[in-house]
Amino acid sequence: GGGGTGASGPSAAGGGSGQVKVGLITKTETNPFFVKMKEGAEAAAKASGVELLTAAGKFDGDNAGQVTAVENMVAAGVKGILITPSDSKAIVPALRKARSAGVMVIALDSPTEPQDATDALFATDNLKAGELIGQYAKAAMAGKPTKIATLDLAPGVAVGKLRHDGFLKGYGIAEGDPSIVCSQDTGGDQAKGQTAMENCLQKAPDINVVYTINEPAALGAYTALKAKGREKDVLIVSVDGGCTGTKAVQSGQIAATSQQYPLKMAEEGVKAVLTFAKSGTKASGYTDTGATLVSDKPVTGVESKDTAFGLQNCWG
Amino acid sequence: MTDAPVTPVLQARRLVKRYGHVTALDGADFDLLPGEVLAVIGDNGAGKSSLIKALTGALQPDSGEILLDGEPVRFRDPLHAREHGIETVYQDLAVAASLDIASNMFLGREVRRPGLLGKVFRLLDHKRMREESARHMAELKIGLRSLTQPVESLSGGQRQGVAVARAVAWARHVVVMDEPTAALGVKESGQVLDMIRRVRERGLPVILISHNMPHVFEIADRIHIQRLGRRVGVIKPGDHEMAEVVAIMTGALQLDQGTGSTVAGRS
Amino acid sequence: MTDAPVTPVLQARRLVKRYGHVTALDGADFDLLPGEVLAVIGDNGAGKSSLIKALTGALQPDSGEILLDGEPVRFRDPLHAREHGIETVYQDLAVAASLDIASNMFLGREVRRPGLLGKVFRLLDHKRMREESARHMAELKIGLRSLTQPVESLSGGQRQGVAVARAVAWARHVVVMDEPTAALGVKESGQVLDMIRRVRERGLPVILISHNMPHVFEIADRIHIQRLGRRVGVIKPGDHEMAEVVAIMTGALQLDQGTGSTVAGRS
Amino acid sequence: MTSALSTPPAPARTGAPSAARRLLTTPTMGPLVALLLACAFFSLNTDQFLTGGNFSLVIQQVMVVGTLAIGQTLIILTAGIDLANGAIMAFGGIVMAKLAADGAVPPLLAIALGILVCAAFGALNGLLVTSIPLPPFIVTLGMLNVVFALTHIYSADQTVANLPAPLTALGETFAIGGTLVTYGSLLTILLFLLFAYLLGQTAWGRHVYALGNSSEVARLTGIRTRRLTVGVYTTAGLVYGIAALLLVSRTGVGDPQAGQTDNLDSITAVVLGGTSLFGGRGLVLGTLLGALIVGVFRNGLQLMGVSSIYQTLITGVLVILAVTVDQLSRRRIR
Amino acid sequence: MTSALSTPPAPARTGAPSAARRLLTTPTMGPLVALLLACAFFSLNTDQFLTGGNFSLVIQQVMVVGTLAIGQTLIILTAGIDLANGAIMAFGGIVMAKLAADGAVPPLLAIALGILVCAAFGALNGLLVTSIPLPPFIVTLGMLNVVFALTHIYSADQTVANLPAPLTALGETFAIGGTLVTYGSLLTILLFLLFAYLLGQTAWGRHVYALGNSSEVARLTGIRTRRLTVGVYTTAGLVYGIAALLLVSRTGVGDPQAGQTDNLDSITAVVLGGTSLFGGRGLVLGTLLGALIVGVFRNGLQLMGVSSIYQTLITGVLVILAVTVDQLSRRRIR
Ligand SMILES: Nc1ncnc2c1ncn2[C@@H]1O[C@H](COP(=O)(O)OP(=O)(O)OP(=O)(O)O)[C@@H](O)[C@H]1O
Ligand SMILES: Nc1ncnc2c1ncn2[C@@H]1O[C@H](COP(=O)(O)OP(=O)(O)OP(=O)(O)O)[C@@H](O)[C@H]1O
Ligand SMILES: OC[C@H]1O[C@](O)(CO)[C@@H](O)[C@@H]1O
Ligand SMILES: [Mg+2]
Ligand SMILES: [Mg+2]
Repeated sequence: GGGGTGASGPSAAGGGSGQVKVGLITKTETNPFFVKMKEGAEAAAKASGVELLTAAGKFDGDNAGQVTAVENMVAAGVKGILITPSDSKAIVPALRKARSAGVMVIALDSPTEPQDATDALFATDNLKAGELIGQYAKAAMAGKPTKIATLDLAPGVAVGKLRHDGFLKGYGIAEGDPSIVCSQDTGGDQAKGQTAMENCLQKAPDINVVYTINEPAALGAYTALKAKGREKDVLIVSVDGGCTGTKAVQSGQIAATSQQYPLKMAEEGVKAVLTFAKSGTKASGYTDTGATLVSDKPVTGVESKDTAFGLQNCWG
Repeated sequence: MTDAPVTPVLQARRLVKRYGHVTALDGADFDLLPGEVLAVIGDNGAGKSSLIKALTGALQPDSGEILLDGEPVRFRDPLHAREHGIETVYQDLAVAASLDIASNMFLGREVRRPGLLGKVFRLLDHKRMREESARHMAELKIGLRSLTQPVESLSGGQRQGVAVARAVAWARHVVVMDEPTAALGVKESGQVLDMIRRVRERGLPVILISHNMPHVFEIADRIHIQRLGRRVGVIKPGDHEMAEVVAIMTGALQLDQGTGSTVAGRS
Repeated sequence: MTDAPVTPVLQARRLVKRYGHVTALDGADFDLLPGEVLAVIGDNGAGKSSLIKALTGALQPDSGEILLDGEPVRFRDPLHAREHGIETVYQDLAVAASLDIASNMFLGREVRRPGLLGKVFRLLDHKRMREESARHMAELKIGLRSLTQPVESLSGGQRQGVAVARAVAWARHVVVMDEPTAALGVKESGQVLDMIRRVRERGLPVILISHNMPHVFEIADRIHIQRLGRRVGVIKPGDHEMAEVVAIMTGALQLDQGTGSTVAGRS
Repeated sequence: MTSALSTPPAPARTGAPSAARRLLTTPTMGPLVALLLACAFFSLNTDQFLTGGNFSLVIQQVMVVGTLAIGQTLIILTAGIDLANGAIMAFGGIVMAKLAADGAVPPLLAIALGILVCAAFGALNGLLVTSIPLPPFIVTLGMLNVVFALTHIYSADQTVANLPAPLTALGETFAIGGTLVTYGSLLTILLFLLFAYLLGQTAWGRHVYALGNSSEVARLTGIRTRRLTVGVYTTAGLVYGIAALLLVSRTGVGDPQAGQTDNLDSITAVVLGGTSLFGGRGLVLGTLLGALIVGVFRNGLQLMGVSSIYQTLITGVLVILAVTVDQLSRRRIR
Repeated sequence: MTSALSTPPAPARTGAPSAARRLLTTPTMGPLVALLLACAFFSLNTDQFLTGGNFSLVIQQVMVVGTLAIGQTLIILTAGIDLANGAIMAFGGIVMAKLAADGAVPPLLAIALGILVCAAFGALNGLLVTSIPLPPFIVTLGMLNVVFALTHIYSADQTVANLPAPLTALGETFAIGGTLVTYGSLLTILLFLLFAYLLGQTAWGRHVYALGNSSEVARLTGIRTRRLTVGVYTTAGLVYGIAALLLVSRTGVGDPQAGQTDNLDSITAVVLGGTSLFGGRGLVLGTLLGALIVGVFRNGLQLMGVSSIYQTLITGVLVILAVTVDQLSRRRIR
């Protein structure tokens, strides 16, 4: 299949205006994570004198919006595109077209499937991020009987599934394990996270471990627990390491979080495009931008950093 | 009075229709004889419109029986009645506001181009429909400055004219008109009465609902008087004074159906 | 003919209103004298409704002048005209379909409960409004089985009755009625004519648009004849035959405004 | 002559003899039956459903959308529609949270300003709708994008936490017979009652229905339709401002991502409550029932342990069933 | 007597003397002016906008929503609305992709089945809408949830890649004067022309308009309104099936997440194109213009390097402006 090269209009390499252009396409424009990523890219772009174009999908999972953005950026004559794919498979043909028009493509945050559909990937290892908090929770519960709630992302978004699977792996249980008493989608949204937690508590009042897809969901869960007076005896773990979330770890609302580094993803990305523009050398392979377990109550057997470190390195 | 050796074209027996606790038809009878113009008169709310709606498939009576040429029928919907050659001008103006006159005249019976264009491509013959509409409208002598404007921009009377012209053009068995001249000017009303006469000449019976007594007495062969959801009598215009008929209609007088004479009624 | 030493209550000079390329008013003049019933007649599409809409603020004329008691006015909207005591029954039935009769009668002029409940809590006095409505409707003798049903469930004639009763109840200066009896039964039409007489007795002038010549000749003091967007003449019912007036209206005869006599016209 | 076939917006006649008939013919009957059926079903199928605590929870969960749906009802009654209400609420919430959290402004003033901003956007919608005039659908769709963008620009996408007490006061609870109820839930119920009163018992309410029946009729009858329309949109905006406060007090933060699906959710509540999208027909208490129906379904299915994708499936089916019950119950009465 | 004040759905009169007036009074004039203004603006402000390649791109970008909007136009003309069209398309796309990718079914059959499934959902909507009857808004809202869930259950949330050639054939290009155009773009344009023909030149089209004016009038005139309504929804479903194929061929995969905002986007295109949400008035070619307006804004703003949140802001403003131009241009003509 595939539509050949020319469909997307003007050839990208001849950017025309002289200044190097780089495009950044995020999943949404509503998640602080991507906002931070954009800021990082803007800073890096300014520092290196390149022009940054940005675009985003309308919701987490909006492939069509991202495809359109890719095409428009190619038409605008960008040298390289940095993208956090909403749908790891569905974006591939569009990226293939962009690449055959001479544009370098780097995935940030989330991989494509296959991974070599992009020139390079700068991302957190999301399975690993989940695994870290799973291991942490397991150790923190120290063999006590557990009732787990998982507050997930949404059907069909890879990051959500990777983290969820990673958490179970780290905890040493399989999908369908009887200790998982409630699983709800939150869309990574705080209000929806709160409602989901309220309902989980209604169903199983004795929940004592809560896995959350990201920190907004974790904070929603905390609010629900607090309303029930349960905030002290429930362990919440999450992923992100944003500044709001890290502060919540510091104050004990969240027990532990896997911190990610969106600024790094963006900066590295912009630099890579500049290098490509100057020397024609393309970035390649997977760069793990790292995930650090942040907690003020370390457990044995799982390496973690405290919130002082977390706050120094947080985003948002 | 209503006895005649011929089979009525359209008959109804003891029709009942209730809306919530309002009884619009309360056991109404009805007979239409071949070739006649039958006027239906009655106060506002007497159930005239409900009656003809029941007769033409526009509403389903709760009980009662309808006979067409002596055979029991049940019209599922207005189209069904139409397929039996019954054309109706409903009181609430059955015209499609945003369509033009020709489209309204031919709504549901559009003419396609001859040949392949029509058969395969189902292309409408706009020209022919427009010409025929112009002809029908001209017959009614309704002054129209444009045939292609949407009917919503016509005056109330002009819109009424479109509905009347359509019914007359298509009827093959019975024409029913619910206050067709209510919004029409003197000239236009005269044209409608002429049209009704011409329909009668074609041998088709006409049911005419009207509040205009001079019109009714001018054109009707028989008059069906409706009161409180029932037929309270059928008379011939020649046999009764206009004032007398009005009195029956309002309940001031009662009609003895046996003799055709009137007696003082309870109001 | 139209000369009178008194100042007309409502006057219009050379009103023009165009819709696209249709000219609804083509330089129409108009005079309403104190205390008179002025009938406005004309073919469908002659511009009668457009004329009274222009006079009552429901449409803005493209040009021309309107005078109230001799003073130039420009009604911004129907409310503005209403504030000057002009009440209108529009041809297209200005009733709110889902509201009941009392709500419609008092729409825009609701009565609140006396005391705190009304002043502070703005509570409506449903009981009083319902009672007054019942009284007004009873005056019109429109048979209604329920006062609290939404007007959309009333028969066309009943709905018309609500609009007429409302206008008569509220008018303080002029009453305008655009074909108020078109949908009404004989009895109900008679009631409307009675009402118009009573309004005249109250000293208020009435503008009555009607296609019903017997009605017009029965009640009008003067008749304004509208044709092709213009006033082609004003006559007194006593001075002319009905047939003659109809001929003027349709253009078959022409009226010489100087002498009041008619001459054969160009149709 | 004054018998009692009730009209949709007809006022309650206290002490009327036909109270039973009136109840049966009220258009909120359908939603009520649907709601009771759903409650019966979940009570039979889960132990936790039929408890005071759980009901209190459902009300808390629907109060934000429910309050938005009050404004939505007003607008839909005028034959309009509002796609921007969730976005306006989110902006109002961020405004009050940021102003109060920065400490620059006293909390109560911050709340007032947040609500005012919402009312101002409502007024802007109303002015645009009546200006040319423009279709409400497209005006509020455009406004949705504008306000959404403003929210993100103004908040720099930061969730605002650590709010002073007045902003979260409505999240506090009091006990009714052992069940904890939030002040926010109470406020929501009171708002519904207030608007039921305004729509059913004041001249303004009559005018709103008349406007929705036909704006031309309303105009000819002497109602200042433009002013009334702007007033309705402004009032709706004000109500969205209160929803913003309810949201902030419920979640304890100002969240720029809030409210994104609330436009359709609030329309759903209105329609499930038996109000016609064509205007002029409906009751605001029906909207309350509509909002509760959605909340009860979500809560009950969750309690039954239905997985979220099947919850979506079943909710879809139940939405259609609920409105079927509603329509059938009306038909029976007619 | 047969002069030429044109009516919205009036047919083109070939050779009529008043072609100029007809053009001026056509309701697509407003959207056309808005589109041309937008194009002029972007041509002046970016170098890359005014190129054949870029136009070809915009058409590719709007063809999926545009095709959905054809079905939406049909339904809105009947005074209905369809909130499920994007979801139905996504399901159709997954069905054809899964069937073909597994190799169990020949590609062309897979395509046919996918389109059929969409038509079946359209028919189901139509049956529900006409059954009790139920309001289209709520039927399609329920259906949106149902079909969304089915898509995720059926696909197990997996994007389906590696599709056989026929499923992506519409993504292939051919050259027109040096500009490469996809077959899909061509198909979309042809579909628009086909439906312009059906609505303007066939009896079926007249009936759709009449139904939208008033279903009671249509019924009294002897139109089988139930059958017609079901037919319209089914036809719309069929068109959504074609949109599904266009989507699959454009993205090269079957994507269970697709189409989630396409319901509102397609309604936007219809309304921007000058079609009334109250039914009975509008033209499908207006919808094409409406879709292009949105596409041109997005493309042009992106080319100008406007950041995405400001794109959202500006799009909101422009949507309101575009419909303002439309309404003003109509008023001038009246
Ligand atoms: N759809 C409806 N819902 C409720 N009541 C109705 C409905 N249609 C008619 N009615 C009632 O039924 C009665 C008879 O109405 P109908 O329209 O048949 O009278 P009519 O004789 O045609 O009156 P008119 O001369 O005013 O047209 C009236 O009281 C009316 O209010
Ligand atoms: N809104 C409108 N748009 C376009 N044309 C209109 C509009 N309103 C009226 N017209 C046209 O203006 C002319 C005068 O209409 P008007 O309604 O004033 O006539 P009328 O004398 O009241 O007729 P009738 O006796 O039928 O009510 C008619 O040709 C009509 O088609
Ligand atoms: O919504 C999912 C997205 O949210 C994040 O966790 C940031 O909060 C991202 O890493 C992920 O892609
Ligand atoms: Mg009648
Ligand atoms: Mg008139």
